[in-house]
Amino acid sequence: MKDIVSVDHLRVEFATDSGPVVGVEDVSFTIAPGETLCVVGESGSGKSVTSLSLMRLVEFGGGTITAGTLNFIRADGSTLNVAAATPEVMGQVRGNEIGMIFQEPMTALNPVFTIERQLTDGLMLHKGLDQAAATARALELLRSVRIPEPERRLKQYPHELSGGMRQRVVIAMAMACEPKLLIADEPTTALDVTIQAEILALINRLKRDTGMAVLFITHDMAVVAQMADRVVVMYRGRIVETGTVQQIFEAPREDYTKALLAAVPKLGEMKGKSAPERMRLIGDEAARAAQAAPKARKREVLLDVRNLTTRFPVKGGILRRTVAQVHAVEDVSFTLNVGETLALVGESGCGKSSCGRSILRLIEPTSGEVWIGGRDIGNLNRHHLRKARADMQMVFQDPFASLNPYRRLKDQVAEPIQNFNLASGAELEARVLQLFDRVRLPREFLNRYPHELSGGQRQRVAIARALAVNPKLIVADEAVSALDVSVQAQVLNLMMELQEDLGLSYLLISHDMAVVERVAHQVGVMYLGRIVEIGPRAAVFDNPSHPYTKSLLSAVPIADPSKRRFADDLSFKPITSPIFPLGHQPAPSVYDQIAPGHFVLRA
Amino acid sequence: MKRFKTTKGLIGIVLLLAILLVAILGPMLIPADASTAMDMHARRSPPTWVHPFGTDQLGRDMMFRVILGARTSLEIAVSAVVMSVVLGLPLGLISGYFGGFIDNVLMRLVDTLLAFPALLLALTISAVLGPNIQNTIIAIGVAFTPYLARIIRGEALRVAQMPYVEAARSSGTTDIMIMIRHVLPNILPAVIVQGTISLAFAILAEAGLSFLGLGTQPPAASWGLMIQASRDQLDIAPWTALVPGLAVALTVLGLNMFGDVLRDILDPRAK
Amino acid sequence: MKRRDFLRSTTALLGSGLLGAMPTVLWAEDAPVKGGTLIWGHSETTQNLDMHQTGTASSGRVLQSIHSSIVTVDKDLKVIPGLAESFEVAPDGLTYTFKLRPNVKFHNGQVMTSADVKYSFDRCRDKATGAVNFEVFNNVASIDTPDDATVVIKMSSVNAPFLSRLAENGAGVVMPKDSGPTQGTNPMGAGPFKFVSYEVGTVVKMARHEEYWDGPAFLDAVEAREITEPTTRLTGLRTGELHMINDIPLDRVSELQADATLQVKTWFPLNFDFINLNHTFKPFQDPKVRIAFDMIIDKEALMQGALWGQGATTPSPSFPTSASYNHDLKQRPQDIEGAKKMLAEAGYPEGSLNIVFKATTNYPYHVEAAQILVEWFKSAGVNLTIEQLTWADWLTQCWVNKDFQMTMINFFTLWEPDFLYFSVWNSTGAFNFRAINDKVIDDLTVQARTVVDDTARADIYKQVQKQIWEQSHDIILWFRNGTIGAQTKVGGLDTVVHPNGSNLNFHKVWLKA
Amino acid sequence: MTYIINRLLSVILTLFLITLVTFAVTNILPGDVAMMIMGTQSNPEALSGLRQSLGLNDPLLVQYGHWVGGMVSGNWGNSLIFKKPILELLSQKAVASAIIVIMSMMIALALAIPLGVWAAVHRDRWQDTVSSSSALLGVSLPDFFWGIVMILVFARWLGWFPSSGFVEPSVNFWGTLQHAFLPSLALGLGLMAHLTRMTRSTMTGILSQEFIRVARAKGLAERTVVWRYALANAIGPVITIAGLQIGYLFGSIIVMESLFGYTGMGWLTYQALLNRDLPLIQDTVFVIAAVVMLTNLAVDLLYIVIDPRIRLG
Repeated sequence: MKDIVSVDHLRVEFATDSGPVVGVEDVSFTIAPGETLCVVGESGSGKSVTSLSLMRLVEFGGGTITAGTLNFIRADGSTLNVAAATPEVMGQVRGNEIGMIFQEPMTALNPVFTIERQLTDGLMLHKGLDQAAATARALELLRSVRIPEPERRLKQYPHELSGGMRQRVVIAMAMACEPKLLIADEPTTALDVTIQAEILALINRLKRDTGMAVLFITHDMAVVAQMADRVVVMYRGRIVETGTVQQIFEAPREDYTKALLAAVPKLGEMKGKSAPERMRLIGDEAARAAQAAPKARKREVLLDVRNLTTRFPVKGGILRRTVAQVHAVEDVSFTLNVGETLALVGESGCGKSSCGRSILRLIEPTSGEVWIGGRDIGNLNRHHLRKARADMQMVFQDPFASLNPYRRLKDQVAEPIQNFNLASGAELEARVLQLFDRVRLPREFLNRYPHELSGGQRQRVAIARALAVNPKLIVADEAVSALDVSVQAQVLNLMMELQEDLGLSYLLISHDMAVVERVAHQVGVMYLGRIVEIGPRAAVFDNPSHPYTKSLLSAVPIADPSKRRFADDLSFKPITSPIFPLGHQPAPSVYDQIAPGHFVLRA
Repeated sequence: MKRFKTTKGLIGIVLLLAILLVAILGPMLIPADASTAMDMHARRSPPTWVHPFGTDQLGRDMMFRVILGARTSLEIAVSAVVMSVVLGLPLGLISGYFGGFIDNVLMRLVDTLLAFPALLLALTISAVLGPNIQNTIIAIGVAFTPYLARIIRGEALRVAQMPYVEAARSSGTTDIMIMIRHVLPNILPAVIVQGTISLAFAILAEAGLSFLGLGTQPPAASWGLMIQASRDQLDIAPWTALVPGLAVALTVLGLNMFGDVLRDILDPRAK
Repeated sequence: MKRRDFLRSTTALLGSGLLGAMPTVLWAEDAPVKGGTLIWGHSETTQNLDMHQTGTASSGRVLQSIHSSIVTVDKDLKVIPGLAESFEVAPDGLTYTFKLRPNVKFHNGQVMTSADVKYSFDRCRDKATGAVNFEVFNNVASIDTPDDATVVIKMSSVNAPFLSRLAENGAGVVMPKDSGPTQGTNPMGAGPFKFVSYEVGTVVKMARHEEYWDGPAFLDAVEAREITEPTTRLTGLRTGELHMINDIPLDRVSELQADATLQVKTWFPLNFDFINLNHTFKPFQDPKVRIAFDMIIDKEALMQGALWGQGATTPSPSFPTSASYNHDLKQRPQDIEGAKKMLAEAGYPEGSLNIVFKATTNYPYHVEAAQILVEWFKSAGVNLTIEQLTWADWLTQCWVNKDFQMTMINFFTLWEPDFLYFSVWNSTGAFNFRAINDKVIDDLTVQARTVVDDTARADIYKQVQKQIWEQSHDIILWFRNGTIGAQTKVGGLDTVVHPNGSNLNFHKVWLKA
Repeated sequence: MTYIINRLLSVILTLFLITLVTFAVTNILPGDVAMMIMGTQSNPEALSGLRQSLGLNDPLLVQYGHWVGGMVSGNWGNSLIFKKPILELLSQKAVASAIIVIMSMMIALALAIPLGVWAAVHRDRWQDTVSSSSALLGVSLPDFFWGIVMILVFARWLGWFPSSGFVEPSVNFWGTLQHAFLPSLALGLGLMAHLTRMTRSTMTGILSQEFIRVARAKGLAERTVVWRYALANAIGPVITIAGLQIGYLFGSIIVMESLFGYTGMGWLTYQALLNRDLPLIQDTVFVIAAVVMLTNLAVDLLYIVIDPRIRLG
C-alpha cells in the first residue's frame, strides 16, 4: 500500500547573524495511510522543523528547504512535492488535506474571534460551504471532539474555555476538512496528565474513525510508547534510528536511543522497593553503584506544617473590595523528615505551588503554622524572616526565568551569601568556587551570563544558589519538568546525591508521577488545595486509595508499548474551581489512616 | 536579518558621532560670533559659495548657526531628558515594584499630570520661571517626567514578577537591593531606548516654547529657535527652515537607529 | 490686556496722528460702483466691542466704521465738523458750543439729539464706565443741552487739546441714549456701517447703514476676518480669499509692491519707535552713558535692518509736518570708538557693562532690532542680552513695574505736542515709564500749556526736543510706515486710512465689478 | 460594568486633582489679574479696589472654592480680554477643536496602521527602515512647520483648501471640514510617527504568536492572516496608544489653531496665555485636561468593546 508521505533527504537551513545554520539534514521517512508515526527527540533535535517543513510553515520561522523532497499523495491521488509547491497550492493543502495541532492550546486560538468563526473560516475557504452549513459542520466537529454544550461554545471566546477544551477545539479545527494526515506537534506537553490522557485517547479514536495517518511529534518516550506504530528517533537534526515501536523499546540499536530510554522512569518500576533510587544513566552505572544504601538516619522531623491555609482575595466591585476568595491551600498538614524528600503531586491549580510558597512565606498564608527546626515561620517579623530564609531555599521551575540575565553567574550564586554576610572577599570567592564544583559546573562558567548555559546547567546554577547558605530545606518547584529527560535524570541524581551528602530535605513539587515514584520518600497528592492522600511512596503508589489518586495514576502514560491505556475515549472528572464566596468555611480535613503513615482524606 | 540590524545601528552611531563631533568641535573651531555676525547685504541669501547653507533674515550664515546651534539644542535636550529620567525613575520603579497602595497613589498623580499636554505644562512652567536655557530645561524635563514614570512603572511591574526576583527575595535579598541589582538593570534598556526617543521630542519642544518667545533667547543659535524664526519666511527662504529641520531630522534618525542597537549592546544575551 | 490697549490710550491723547496719510501710489480710479462685500484680513483679534471701553486699536479699527464722532480731523489734522455741523470755542477757552447736524440717523433709525451727545459724553466721563479716554473730559464742569440741536460744554480750566481729543473717536463718538449696556455685545452708533455679528476670533460682519448722514457707503457689507498669522494673511490675499489685508509684514512690502495683481498702500508715519533707558538704573543716570549708547547705534542701518526700509529715521518724535518739529536736530552718527571713550570716562570700561534688553515678541521687528544692537554693543564692549517678553509680560514688567534696564517701544505718532511731550517726558507724565526726571523739561511742558500763541508754543516744544536729544533721555529712532495690501479690484483704497493712521474707514471704498 | 463604574470614580478623583493642579499652576503665574484689567490706567488704589471686587485678596483656599464652586454651578467667570462669559466662549470653541482632533486622529491612524503593519511584516528589512524613517521625518520638524507647508502647498500653490479660518458647522458643515482639513493633516503627520512605531511593535509581537501559525496551518492566505487575524488583535493596543496621544494633540492645537486662525480651544488657550487672561487660562487649561482624561476613559471603554478578554474581566 502506497505511503501517503515520503520524505527524502530533507535539509532545512536557517539564516542567522552568523550565516546559515542547518536545522535538519538528511532526514528521510515515510508514513503509511492510517498509521501513527512518532518523531521523538530532545529539544533541538529538529523534530518540529521536520513537521513544519511538511506544511511549508518553516519559511515563516526564517527557515528554507535547501534539499530533499517531501512527497505527499493528495486527495485526487496525485503526488505533490511539498518542497517545490507554490504558495497557492500549499494554501489548498494546508488545513484541507493536512491538518496540524500545536503545543500551546492557550495561545493557539485567536483571542478576539469566536470559536465559531475560527472553526468555520477554514471550512468556508476549502469546502466552499456557506455560513450556515459551516456552522452546522462546526457543531458536528465540536461534538466529535466531545466538548460539552457545543452550541454555547460556538459563541464563546477562547479565554472562556479551559486548556483542555481549547486543545479539543484546535483538534476540531485541524480535523475540520477531514485531512488524510494529521500533524500533532507536542499536542499534550502543556496539559495536565488527565487531560493529556483524554487528548491522546481522542486522537487515537479520531484516527480509527477516519483512517487518517498521524505524524506525532513529542519528547516524551512514555507518550511514544502509548501512541506510536512506528518511531523515528532524532538527535541534533538527524535521524538516529527508525523502527516499529516494539523494536525501538525492546531492542534499540543505537546508543543514543538506549540512553534516552534508560533515562525515562517507568511508572510502576519501583514496585516493592522502599528507598528511592537514582535515575539510570548510560555510562553512569559507577555512580549508581556508589550510591550507598540509605544511611539509617534517625528520622527526626525538620518541617512540620499544621493546618496551613492560604487564600487569595478576588477583588471586584466599585471599591475593589474582596468579593470572593481562591482557596489555594486548604487546611494542609504534613511533616518532612531530615534528609528525606516529600513530593507534593497534583495537577495545575491544585495548590501544590502555593503550598510551597506559603511555607517559605513568599506568599502570606492565611492561617496555620509552619515549624522549621523548632521555629514557627508564621509569626516571624520581616527581619527574622529574612534570617530564617537561610534555612529554607527554593529552586524554581523555569531555569531561564529564574536567573537574572544581566548578572554574572558567580554574582548570582554569591548573592545569598552576601545577604547573610556569611563570607566576603577571598572567602566568598572560594565558597562560590566550591559551590560550582559541588554542582559539577566548570569553573570557567563563573564569569558567564545565564544565556550562555543550557537549561540543565542553569538549573545547576539555581541549585548552587540555593545551597549557598547551607539550607536545611529546599523547596523544588517543578525543578526538572522543563528539562530534557537525560538532563532531568542528571539533575535529579545530583539532587539525590546532595541529599545523601548534606542531609538536605526536599519538598518536591511535581506533576510527573513517574519521577516522583523514583525519588520521593513520602508522597502527598493534592486536589483543590487539600492533600487527599499522603503516605510513604510505596504505600501511595502500590495502594492508591483516594479516587483522585486512582484516576491520576491511571492517566499516567507508561513508557512501555505493551501497556497501552488510551484506546478509547476517556473522561476524568474536571477539576472544579477553588473560588468560594467570602466567609465560606470549608470543613476541616479529616483523614483515615489505612496503613502506618498512609492517610486518606475522608470524603 | 540581524546583520542588517547591526549595519542600521552602525549608521545610527556614525550619524550621532558626527553630530556630537560638530556640537563639540564646532565651538572650538568657529569663533563664537560667527553665528551672530550679520551681512545686511546678503539677507536671506539662498545657498551660495560664500554661504553654503544660505543666510537668514538678518544675513547670518545658516551653516555657522546650525553648527553652533547644535550644542545648545543638544545640551537642552539631553539635560531635560536626563532630568525627566532622574525624576521618573524612582517614581516608576517604586510604584511598579511595590504596586498596591503606593502604586495607586503615585499613578493617580501621574495620570493627572498626563492629562495636561506636555507643551502646555512646559509653556506654563517656563512662563513662571522666565525665559533662559536652564528654565527651558526644567520646563521640558518636568513636562516629560510623567511619561517616563509611566513607562518605567510598566517595565518594573513586569520585571517584579520574574522568578529571579522571587528567587532573590527567597534568598533574603532586601527590597532595595532587589530593585538595584535585579529590577534596575532589567528595565534599563527600555528606559534608555525611551530616552533616546524623548530626546527628539525635547529638541522640538524647545521650538514649541519659542512660539511664545520662551526658550533660548536670540541672537543665540539653537535649532528650535532657528526653525521657529523661519516661520514667517518659509515661502521665500525655505532653507531657513530646512537647514535646522534637517539637522533635527538627522539627529532623530540617528537616535532611533542607535536606540534599536543600544538595546542589544546593553543585553548580555546579544554579546 | 493687549498692546493696542495702551497704544489706544496714547492715540487717545494725541488723537489722530496722521497727517502724512497720503497714499504713496495714486491710482487712476474708475467710477465707484455700489454693491459687494469687502473681505478684509484683519491682523488683530477684536476684543471688547464697546467703543468707550475698548482698549485696543484693533477693535477701534473695526468700530470706526460703526461709530461717528462729533468732530474729526482732516488730512492736515485740522479739527473739522463731524456729527456737529459747526462748533465754536469762547475766547476765554472755557466754553465750547456744538451745533448738531439735523436728522442724523442712528442704526436703530432714531434721530440723534443733543440728549444722545450728553449721554455719550457723560458715559465716557463716568469712571464706572471704564472708558479708556475718560480723562479727555477731566476738567469739564458741565454739559448742557439748551435744545435738541445744541450742546454746550463748560470747562473749569483751559484745556487746549480738548477739541482735538474729541476728534479721537473713542471720546467723541455719539451713541443712542441708554444704548450703553448693549454696546459691548451689539455696538450701535451713527457710522457708515451697522454691526451685524461677531464670532470671537473669527470674523466681524458689518452691513451698510443706508441713512448715514454723509451718504450711504458703496459696499453692501464688510467682513473683517481675523487672521493674526502674517504668512497666513499674505496667503489669503494671494489666493484671493481676501480682498485686502492690513499690516503687511515689513519684509514683504517690496515683494507685494512688485506683484502686479495686487495694490499696496503704505503711509507715513504710522508710529515712531524709540529705545528706552531706565533712569532708575544706575549707569543710565549718567548722561554720558546714555549719549554713548546713542552713539553706538547706526539708526539708518538699524531701520534698514529691522524695518526693511519701511520708515524714516528722525531725531524728534514730533509729527514730521507739525509746527513743533525741531528741524535743527540731527541724530548722532555711529561712533563706536567715541562711545567707548565716553563710557570709559563715565567709569564703565570695556566689558564692565552687562545690560538686559527686554524686547516684546509682539513686535517681531523689535526683536530683530535688538539682535542687531547686540552686535554693535558687543563691539563697543557692552554686553547686551535679550529677553523676549509677550506683550502682557512687557506691560507688567516694563510699563507698569518699571522693571527693566533697556527696552524699546513704539507710540502712534502723537501730533498733539502737549500730549506727546507732557505725558511721555514730564516727570509726572502718564507714559513716563522710564522715570525720567528733568527739571528743564518739566518746566517747559507745564509752561507750554498756558501759552496760547501757536508759534511761541511750538518753540517751547522745540526746546523740549533739544533737551531730550542733548540729554539723550531716550534714543529716538524712526517713523514707521503703515501698510495695506489689496486686490486691484478694490477701489478707493486711498480713502481707507483714517487720518489717525490706525483706524480704517470703508465709507468710500468699493469693489470693481 | 463594575469596571466602568470604577473608572468613572477614578475619573472624578482625577478631575478633582486636575482642578488642584490647574489652580496651583495658574496662581503662580506671574502677572496680576487686576493689573491686566487696569493696564495703563492702573493706579494703586484702583488696583486694590479691583482686587477686592475680584476676590483676589481672599485666602487661596477660598478663591479655589469660589472657582470650583462657580464651575459646578455653571458660573465660569468672564474673560478679561473678550469681556464675555467663559462658558459661552468655551462652548463655541470646543466644537471646532473636537473636529480637528478627531480628523487628525483619523488621518494619523489611516497612515500609521498600514505603514506599521507593512514594517512589521518585513521586520528588520529595508521596508522596515523606510517606514520608520518616513514616520520619523514627521516628528523631525515641529507641527507648525508642517502647518505652513500645508498652507503653501494646498492653499497657495494648489488652491485646493482655504488657507485659514473657521466656519460654524451649523452654517456650513462641508465648509467646516474644508477649513479643518489642513490643520488636521499637519497634526496627523506629527502623530503618525509614534503610532506607526506602536503598530509595528504590537504587530511583530502578535505575528510571532501561535494562533498565527495555526491560522496559516488552516491554509488561510497570508493576506487574511496579517490583515484580519493579526490586525484584529493589534487594533486594541494601538487605539489605546492613540488615546494617550490626545494629550499631545491638545498641546499641538495651541500652536496649530493659532497658525491657521482656526478658532478653537487651542486658539483660545493661546490668546489666554498671550494676554495673561488668568480666568480664561484657568478654565481652558482645566477643560483641556479634563477632556484629555475623559477621552482616555472613552478609549479604555472602547477597548472593552474591541477585546473580549476584558469584556468579561
